[in-house]
Amino acid sequence: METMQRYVSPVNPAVFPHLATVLLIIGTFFTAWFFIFVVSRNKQSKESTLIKELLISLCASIFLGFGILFLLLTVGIYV
Amino acid sequence: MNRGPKILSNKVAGYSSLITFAILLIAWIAGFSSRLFAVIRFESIIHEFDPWFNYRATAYMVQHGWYKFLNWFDERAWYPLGRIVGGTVYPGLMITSGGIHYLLHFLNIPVHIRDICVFLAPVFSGLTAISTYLLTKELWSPGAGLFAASFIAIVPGYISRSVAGSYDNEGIAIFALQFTYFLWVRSVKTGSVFWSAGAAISYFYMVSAWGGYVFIINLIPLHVFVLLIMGRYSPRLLTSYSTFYILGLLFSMQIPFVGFQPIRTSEHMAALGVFVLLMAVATLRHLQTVLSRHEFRKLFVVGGLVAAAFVFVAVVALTMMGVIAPWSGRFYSLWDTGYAKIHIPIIASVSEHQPTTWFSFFFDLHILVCAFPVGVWYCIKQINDERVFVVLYAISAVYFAGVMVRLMLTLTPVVCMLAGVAFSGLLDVFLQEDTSKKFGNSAYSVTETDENEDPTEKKTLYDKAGKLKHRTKHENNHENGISSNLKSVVILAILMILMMFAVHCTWVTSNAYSSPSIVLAFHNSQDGSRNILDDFREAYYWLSQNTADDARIMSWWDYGYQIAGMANRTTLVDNNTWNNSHIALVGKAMSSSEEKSYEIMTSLDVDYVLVIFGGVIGYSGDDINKFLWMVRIAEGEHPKDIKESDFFTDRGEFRVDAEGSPSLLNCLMYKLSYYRFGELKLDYRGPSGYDRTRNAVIGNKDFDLTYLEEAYTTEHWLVRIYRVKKPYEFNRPALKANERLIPPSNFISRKNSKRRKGYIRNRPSVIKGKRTLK
Amino acid sequence: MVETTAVVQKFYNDYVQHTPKKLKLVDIYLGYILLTGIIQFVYCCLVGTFPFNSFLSGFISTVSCFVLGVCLRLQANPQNKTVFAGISPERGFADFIFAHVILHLVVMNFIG
Amino acid sequence: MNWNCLYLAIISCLLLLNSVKAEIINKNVERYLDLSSQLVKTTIKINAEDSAGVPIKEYVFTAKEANIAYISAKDALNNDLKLRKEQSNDDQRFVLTFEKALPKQTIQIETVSVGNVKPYPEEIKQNEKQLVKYAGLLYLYSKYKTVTQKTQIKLSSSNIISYTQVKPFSVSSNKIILGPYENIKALSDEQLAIHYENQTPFLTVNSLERTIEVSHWGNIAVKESIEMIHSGAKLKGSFSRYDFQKDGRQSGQSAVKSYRTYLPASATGVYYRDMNGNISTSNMNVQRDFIDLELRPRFPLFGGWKTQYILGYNVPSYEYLFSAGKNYQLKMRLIDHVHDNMAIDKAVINVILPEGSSNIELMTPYSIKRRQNEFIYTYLDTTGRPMISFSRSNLVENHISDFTLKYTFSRVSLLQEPFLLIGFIYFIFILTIIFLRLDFSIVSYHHNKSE
Repeated sequence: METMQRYVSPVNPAVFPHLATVLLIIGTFFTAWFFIFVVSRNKQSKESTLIKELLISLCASIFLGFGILFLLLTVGIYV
Repeated sequence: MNRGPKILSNKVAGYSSLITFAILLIAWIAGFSSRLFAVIRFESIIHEFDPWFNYRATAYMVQHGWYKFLNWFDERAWYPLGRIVGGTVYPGLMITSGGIHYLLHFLNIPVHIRDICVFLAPVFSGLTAISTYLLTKELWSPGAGLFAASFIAIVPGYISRSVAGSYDNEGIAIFALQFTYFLWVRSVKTGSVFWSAGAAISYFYMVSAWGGYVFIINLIPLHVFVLLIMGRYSPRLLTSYSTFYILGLLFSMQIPFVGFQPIRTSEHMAALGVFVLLMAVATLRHLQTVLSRHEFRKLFVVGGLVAAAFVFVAVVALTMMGVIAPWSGRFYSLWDTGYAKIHIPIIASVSEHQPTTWFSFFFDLHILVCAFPVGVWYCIKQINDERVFVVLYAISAVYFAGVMVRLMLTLTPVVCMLAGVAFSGLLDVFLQEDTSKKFGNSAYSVTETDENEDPTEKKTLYDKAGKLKHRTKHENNHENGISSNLKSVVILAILMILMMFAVHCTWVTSNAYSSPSIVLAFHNSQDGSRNILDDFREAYYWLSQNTADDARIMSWWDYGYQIAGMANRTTLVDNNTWNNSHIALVGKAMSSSEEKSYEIMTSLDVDYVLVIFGGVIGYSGDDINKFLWMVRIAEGEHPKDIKESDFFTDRGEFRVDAEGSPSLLNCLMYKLSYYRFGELKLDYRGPSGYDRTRNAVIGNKDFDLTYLEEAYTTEHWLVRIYRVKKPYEFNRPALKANERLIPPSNFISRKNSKRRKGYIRNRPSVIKGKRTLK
Repeated sequence: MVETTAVVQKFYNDYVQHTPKKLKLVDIYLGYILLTGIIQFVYCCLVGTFPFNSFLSGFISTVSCFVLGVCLRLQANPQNKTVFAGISPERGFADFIFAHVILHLVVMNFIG
Repeated sequence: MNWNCLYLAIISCLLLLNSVKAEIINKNVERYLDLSSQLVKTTIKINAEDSAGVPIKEYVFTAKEANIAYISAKDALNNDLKLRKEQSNDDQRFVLTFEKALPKQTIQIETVSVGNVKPYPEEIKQNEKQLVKYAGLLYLYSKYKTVTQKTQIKLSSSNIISYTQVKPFSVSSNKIILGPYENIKALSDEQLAIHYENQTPFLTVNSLERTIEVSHWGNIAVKESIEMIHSGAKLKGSFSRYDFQKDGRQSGQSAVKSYRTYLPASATGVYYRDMNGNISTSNMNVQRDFIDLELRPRFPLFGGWKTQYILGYNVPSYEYLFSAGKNYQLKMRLIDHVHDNMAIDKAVINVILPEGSSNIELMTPYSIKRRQNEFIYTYLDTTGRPMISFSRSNLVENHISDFTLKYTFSRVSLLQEPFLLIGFIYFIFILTIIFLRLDFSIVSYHHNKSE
């Protein structure tokens, strides 16, 4: 018992809301980019843009994923 | 947006679809969040009356499974009759939320079913906005569609039925309605069997969700009929209508509550008639293409006459034979507004079945009510098949909304659509640019809607509108045609109007439609603090905790669903109102004297009686104010025992003070409401027994209850619960029956009631309570 | 009377000569459905409609088969090509199949 | 060696027992009975002496009272003594073992028992006072002789209807002093009955389910769902709101309008609700080292009335969770304060650990009944969270103490939830990409062919 330290959250709970907002905004931005990119791409050039699409969507999903996680933590759903 | 004409066209498509997407999303979010006032101010709770039943049924379904729900015989309602719930509800609502619940739990998201029920309507309002967008897009243009979507997201007329917690059929039905219409219009446009089959499926969902599906099944045939009359027949019409009708007919009969009605009742006959007519027309047309004119005419005259005569005779004969039921009473009341008042007091007693006032049109729709005729005019001016539909929709919805407040709901979507058309048309004129017209149209109307949305979300964003004004002005400098000054003025005016609309919507929503009516809030006039009256839940929770599990509770039908939902106890009558005579029996028990009603209560095995009494806090929706309806309904079934005129004074007034009629002052409802109230002093200065709701000192202050005893009264006396004593528990008073009623001090028997006036010394200045409706 | 026969005669000749083979196939199908419908109707007149939902589902399925067949015929008819812009006969057939699938799913449910 | 030891031990035991029987006497006994609430709290000071001067190693304390929820014994230096319970046919025996065997021993025994103060009459009207009856023993029930003995009884009010009067005795307001009595035989069980007014809340928690959910994102959520009954005199006849409001002191004195619950000082996000939603009537006062929560049930609790509610709050993890590398230790109260002088019939405690915890080890301050461990599936769970569950019946305030739960948890699995979310969203994106590539499949194919 004496050797143990008090356990503190890896991220300070006070910054949860800010983190959620920022991450979600960035994620939304990437999603919008992805959206425009996909809608406005040429119908012929299907394969060449695939990598780019995947990359953009990966970025978007990483930001959105963490954003949603912190959003959940903010509203009191401690996963 | 403003990169100039050089950009690629698909880039433009990308941006415009992104903007469309964003606007629809914002409309969804704005609509969702403006419906959350009740949740934020109070809590996540089911509102009002009917939602409680829906919630209870949903919870039952979630707990016991779908098949058990279909066969659910609810012995806790309509004691001793019970109610077959599975066969008497539109299960669409329960299935929808049950499905969502199942899906979420499958994904390990343990959301309580109550929260799903509470937030279902706001979520569906977003779907409604999207289907409105689609429909308007089919009818007019994407820009108009975006306008319409934003309007419907925040318009009070729709919010009134879909705030968070108002878990009712209408919440999802409007979505189904709009979506069915969208698929129908699309199928008329293309003639595709696929779309009309989709329309039939969507119609099926609508049938499962709301009794208002009759509106669809009459409006679409009407559309077809009018198109036929206008000579706009085309094979597309045939394919779409015939597929829709026959599939829709079959689908609608799958709902147990609807059953065989679609082929038996007159409400549905118009659709069948139009189907037959359309078939006949199609055959004739086909023959026409094959045969020469002369030959055709012969066949047409003979065949047409024979067919018409045959159909007419068949329908009349079937109606006479009783195969086709005549129109139901509720349906009649749509045509003759006076019908309900005379024949069905129970329908008339519900406030939402009253005719709409002019004020409420403006209140619920605000500026849209003015823009709406403009939209109609635009549509008539450039008529085509779909626009015929929307015009018919508009006309019929206006009529129905005028008849019943409740049907304002069906009017709202079409008003939003046509107002969207009107605004889009206006902006088309005033925002024209030299660049490609179409792009300008969609992009700018898009901007407008976008800005228009913001105030609902956050009122602090007004400065954005300023930016917008600036931009439009700038753009207008390039204009030729109408002078740019005029244009900017008009655009400013339109923007102002839209802004006012958004403010009005928010205001109406927050003030008029966001009260759960179970929890009451009032503002203390002295210190401005907000107090919460939680008496309903206090009483219901008391019932659920401290009465026997099988206790039977008698109350007026308004509270049946709430008692069943919150207290989980057996009720005698509830908001389902399917059995008028049972309700009348309860009404009779409430309006007869204690002794007589005791007989009724023992015959019904009543254990507790629950009354709502607002006299202490001035709550106007209490049972004494509803009492005349009880009397009326009771009189309808028991005209010998109960007479409405007995409850009025000589001058035809309904009053609870000393001048009130003796049968009122001695009836059960009066006694239960005012038991020991006569001793209560609300003010130091005022008299004791002063009823704040009716502003009168009660007439019969000092009486005792023989057959009942007070079991519980809530903190503000809002709900009073009495226990019915068992026969061995009370000593029958030795007095004779006529002496047993303790008369009010100035009581005079009815025989010499004319002399009564002489006895009153100081007539109270306040005369009577409002005869308010529910 | 003679006139009518002449009309019918002409009608028949026209039909045989000018209608594409596909449409004739559909017409045969329609005729068959019509026959089924008539048999069902006669049956219900003679025997009665006792399991009402079974009768109803049978009869409605017949009617809707007929209606869908008519729709298919209209959409496949080359004369109507301008009316049904964007709907090829194949698309029409796909729709036809789709409508039939949902129709018969519901009929199965209803008949039992 | 071992055999010898055992042999010696047995012999010494026998010897001791022999000597105990013969020679221990209770030189002086002082009893303090606290009957001011629904519980009977007894403090007994015993000066035991061996008449022959043989050192006393063990002392047998016999409890005649039913429903003893809590017992503890201390010696003269205030050190806890070991208690060994022996069940005989109708009473409970506790064998106290001293660390040091001395010829004179001072023992202080505390017991708390439930349900021995009974309402009498059992049913009262709304405006009547609640009277209760205590039935106990006049003398300390002991297997040893007692030389002098004195009993002090504290009651809740000075309104004493009757009590067993054995001289000498004295009464001063709400205190009764019985004794001193002298030379009492062993195993004497004269009855003591006191009938008096007791208006303190007679609340019994029928069942308490306490769920503690640990999240490694820095939060511990506590949820207590409580069923409660007013176990005092039942309400007879009708309830009158008028009388209740007119003078709250006179009428409905036995009713419980509100009570206090103490929460940890760091508790946040407190909610108080039942199945119909929020109960809006509660007051929170933040004190320095605890939170004082005044709970008002929806309705005043009269005798026999029940209620149930859920109380929940969050506490930060650093208060209760300790870590060293992968090893974690949760140290929390097994039960917490519900109301003063509480009596809990049955408590179930569930501890939900984060997903992926293993090597779970539970240590409790007193014996509990383990239940089946389960897996709970909640937000973003795949394999489920382990739930440790145990129960205990008959608890009182003295049982509020810490349990310890050790487990191991690897820090990396904290990232499991966000990756699940990312994967899910990415999956949707990929579906979109694929869908857009497969667009216009059947129809356009036919269409193209036909054209």
